[in-house]
Amino acid sequence: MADQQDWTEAETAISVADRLAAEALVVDVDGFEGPLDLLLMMARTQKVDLRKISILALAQQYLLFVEKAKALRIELAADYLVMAAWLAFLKSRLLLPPDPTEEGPSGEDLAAHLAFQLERLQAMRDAAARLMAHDRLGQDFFSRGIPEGVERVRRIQYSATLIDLMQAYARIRTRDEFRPFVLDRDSVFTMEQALERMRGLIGFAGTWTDISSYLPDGWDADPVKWRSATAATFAASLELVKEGKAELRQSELFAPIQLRRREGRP
Amino acid sequence: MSDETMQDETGEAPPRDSLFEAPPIAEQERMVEAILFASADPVSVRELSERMPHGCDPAEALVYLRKRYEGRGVRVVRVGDAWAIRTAPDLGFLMQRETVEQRKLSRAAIETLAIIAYHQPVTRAEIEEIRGVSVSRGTVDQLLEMEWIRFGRRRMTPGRPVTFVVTQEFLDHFGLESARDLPGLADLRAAGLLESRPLPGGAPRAGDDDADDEIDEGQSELFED
Amino acid sequence: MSDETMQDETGEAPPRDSLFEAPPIAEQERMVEAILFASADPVSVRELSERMPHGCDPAEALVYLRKRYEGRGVRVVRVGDAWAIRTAPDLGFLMQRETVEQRKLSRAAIETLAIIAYHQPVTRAEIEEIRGVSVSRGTVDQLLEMEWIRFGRRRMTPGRPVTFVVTQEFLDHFGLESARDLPGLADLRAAGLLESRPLPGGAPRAGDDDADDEIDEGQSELFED
Repeated sequence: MADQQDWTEAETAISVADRLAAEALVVDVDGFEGPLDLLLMMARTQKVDLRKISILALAQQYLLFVEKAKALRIELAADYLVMAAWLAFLKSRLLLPPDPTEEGPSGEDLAAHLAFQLERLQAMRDAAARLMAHDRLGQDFFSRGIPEGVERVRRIQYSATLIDLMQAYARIRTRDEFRPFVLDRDSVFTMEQALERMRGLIGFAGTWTDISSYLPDGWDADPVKWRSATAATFAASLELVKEGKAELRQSELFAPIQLRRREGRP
Repeated sequence: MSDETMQDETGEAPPRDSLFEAPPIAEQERMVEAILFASADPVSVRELSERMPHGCDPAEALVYLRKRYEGRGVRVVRVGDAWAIRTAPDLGFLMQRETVEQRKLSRAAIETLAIIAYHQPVTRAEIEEIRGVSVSRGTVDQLLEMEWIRFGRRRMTPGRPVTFVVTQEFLDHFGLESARDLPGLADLRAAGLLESRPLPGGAPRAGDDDADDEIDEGQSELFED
Repeated sequence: MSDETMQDETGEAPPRDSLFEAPPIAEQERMVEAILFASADPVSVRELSERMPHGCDPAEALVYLRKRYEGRGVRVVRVGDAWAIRTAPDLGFLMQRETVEQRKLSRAAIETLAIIAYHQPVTRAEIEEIRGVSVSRGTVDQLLEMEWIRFGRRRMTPGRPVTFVVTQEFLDHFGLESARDLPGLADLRAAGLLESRPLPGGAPRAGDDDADDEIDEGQSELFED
C-alpha cells in the first residue's frame, strides 16, 4: 500500500500545509466527535477517494496534531492519545520492512482496517444525510388531519350450554329431596339445655352437691343419653363458674364433682 | 425530495406564484383531495383558493372530486361552508372495534333461565318459589338484555303480574326448535343428570291456572312421565 | 371459544358475525378505504381483518385500492406490514399549514439512527465502533422516546447484549415500505460497508468486545423482526 516512496512524498507535503492545518484542528478539537471523526476530517483533506487515502500520511498528520496540541498545552482526551499511540505503532509497522518472524497482523492489514473504518463512518454519515433529506411525514407528505378514532366497544358474551341449563333445572327440581345434614339429636343433651336447666336450679344449691344430681330426669338410664347429659352438665357447670355464679370442687381424681352457689351472690 | 417535486421545482417557477396557466383541472382535483385529507378542520373554498396555485378553481375541482368519491368508502361532504372527507355513513360500523369477552352465565341466571324455559309463562314470584330464593332484578335484566327471555302476557290474577317467556334467540342459542324440545326430567334422569329417585310431586306448578291461552307454550305436560 | 363458534351460535346478528358470504370485493375495497382514511396511523392487514366482516380478504382489497389511488392526491402506502393513506409527496408544498415542526435531532442522534437503520439489529458496542465514540444514553433515549427505534432481540453472544432496530413509526415517518427501501442500502451492502469487520490485532478504540463474533449476523437478520 504505502511504500517508501509514497512516504517521502507524504512527509514533504505534510511539513508545510499540514502543520498549519494541524494547528487549526488543535484549536478546533472540541468540534470533533473523537479521534475517528478527526481522522476522517484529515483524510478528506487528502482530496482523494477515501479508498485511496494514504494511511501513512494520515497517521503522520494525526501525530503532528497531537504534537501541536502538546506544544500548545491543550489537554487532549485520553481517546486521542490512545489513537496517537496506536497510529505511531501503525506507522512503524508500515515503514519497517515486514519481519517474517513477527506475529500478528501486518501493517497493511491494520492500515486497511483503519481505511475501512473511515470509509464506513463516512458512508453512514452520507446515509444519515440522505435519510434526513428523504420525504418525511408531516413535512413532505401528511397523514389524515381529522382521524376518526376507533370506538372500542366491549361486548360481553355470556355462554351457557344446554347441559348447563338442564343441570341447573335438575338441581332445582331435586333440591327438595335433600335436607341439610343434621345430627340426630334424640340422644343429645346440649350444653345450652344443661345451662338453662342449671341456671334454674343453682339458686337452691347452697351446699356442695354432686353435679350428677343435676342430670335431667330419665337421662341416666340410657348410657348414651347419660354420657351426653353428664358432659353437657359438666360443661354448663364450668360456664357457671366462669360467670362467677358457682364454685366447683373435687376431692380426688375421679371423685364426684361437687357444685355450690357462690356465696354473696343471688 | 421526491422526483415529482423536482419536476415541479425545475419547472419555471414554484407553481403557487406562477404567472403561467393554472394547473390542469385533474391536477387541481389532486390538490383539493390532498388538502381536504390532511387538514385538521373542514376547508372552505376560499381557503382552498388561497392555498392552491394562482388561477386554480377549487370549486370546480371539488365537483369532480365529489363525483369521484360517490359510492366510495369515504365521501366529500359539505360542513357549513367548508368541505371535508368523511367515512361513508353505511360503514360507520367499521369504526367500532368490538372486543368480545366470554363469560359464564352466573348460577342464579342459569337457574332463573331454566325455570323460565321449563315453566313459561312464569311470574317472578313463581320463579322465586321454585328457586327457594329471591331473584334479583339484575339477573332478570341481564337475561332480558341478552334477549334470551322477554315479557309474556300479564297474569289475570290480583296484581296482574308480568310473566316471562323464552325467546327465539334462546331457542337458537340452545339449538332447540321450541321450548317443548327441552328434555323432560325423565330424559335428565336417563342422562344421569338426576338422581334416580322419583321426584315427589314433580309436576310444575306454574301456568296451570289461568294462562290457558298460552298453554301450548307451557310445559305442563313435560314432566309427566 | 373461537370466532367461528360464536358465529355459528349467534346466527343472523350483526354483519361482522355474519354466516353469509363475505361482501363482494368492491365492497371490501370500500371498507378498507374507510378504515385507512379514518386512521392517522398505519393499520395492519390483521387489524383490517378483525374489523371487517368475517370472510373478507383485506389483502386483496388493498391491491385494488392501491391501484385506484395511483397518481391521485393521496396514496395508499405500505408501512412495514401495515397500510396507510398519505398525501402524495409532490403536493407537500400545499401543506405549509399542516407542517409539523420537526424536532431537531443532534448530529449524534441522526448518525446513531442511520447506523441502527442500516445495520439493524445492532448493539450499542457496534454503534460505538462505527462512530468511534461512545453513544450517550441521552441519544438512545431520545430515539426510543420518539419511537423511531426499539429494542430488538438480545445477541446470543457473551453478555447477551441488547440490539436496536427501527420501528414502524420510523418507516412511516420516512415514507419507507420496509427497511429494505432505505436509500442506498444495496450499494452500501455491495461495498461491504454494512459489515462488522473484525480488527486485525488490537483495537484503535471502540468498546467492542463482543462485536467481532457477529460478522454475518448484521444484515442477514435485518428483516426478521
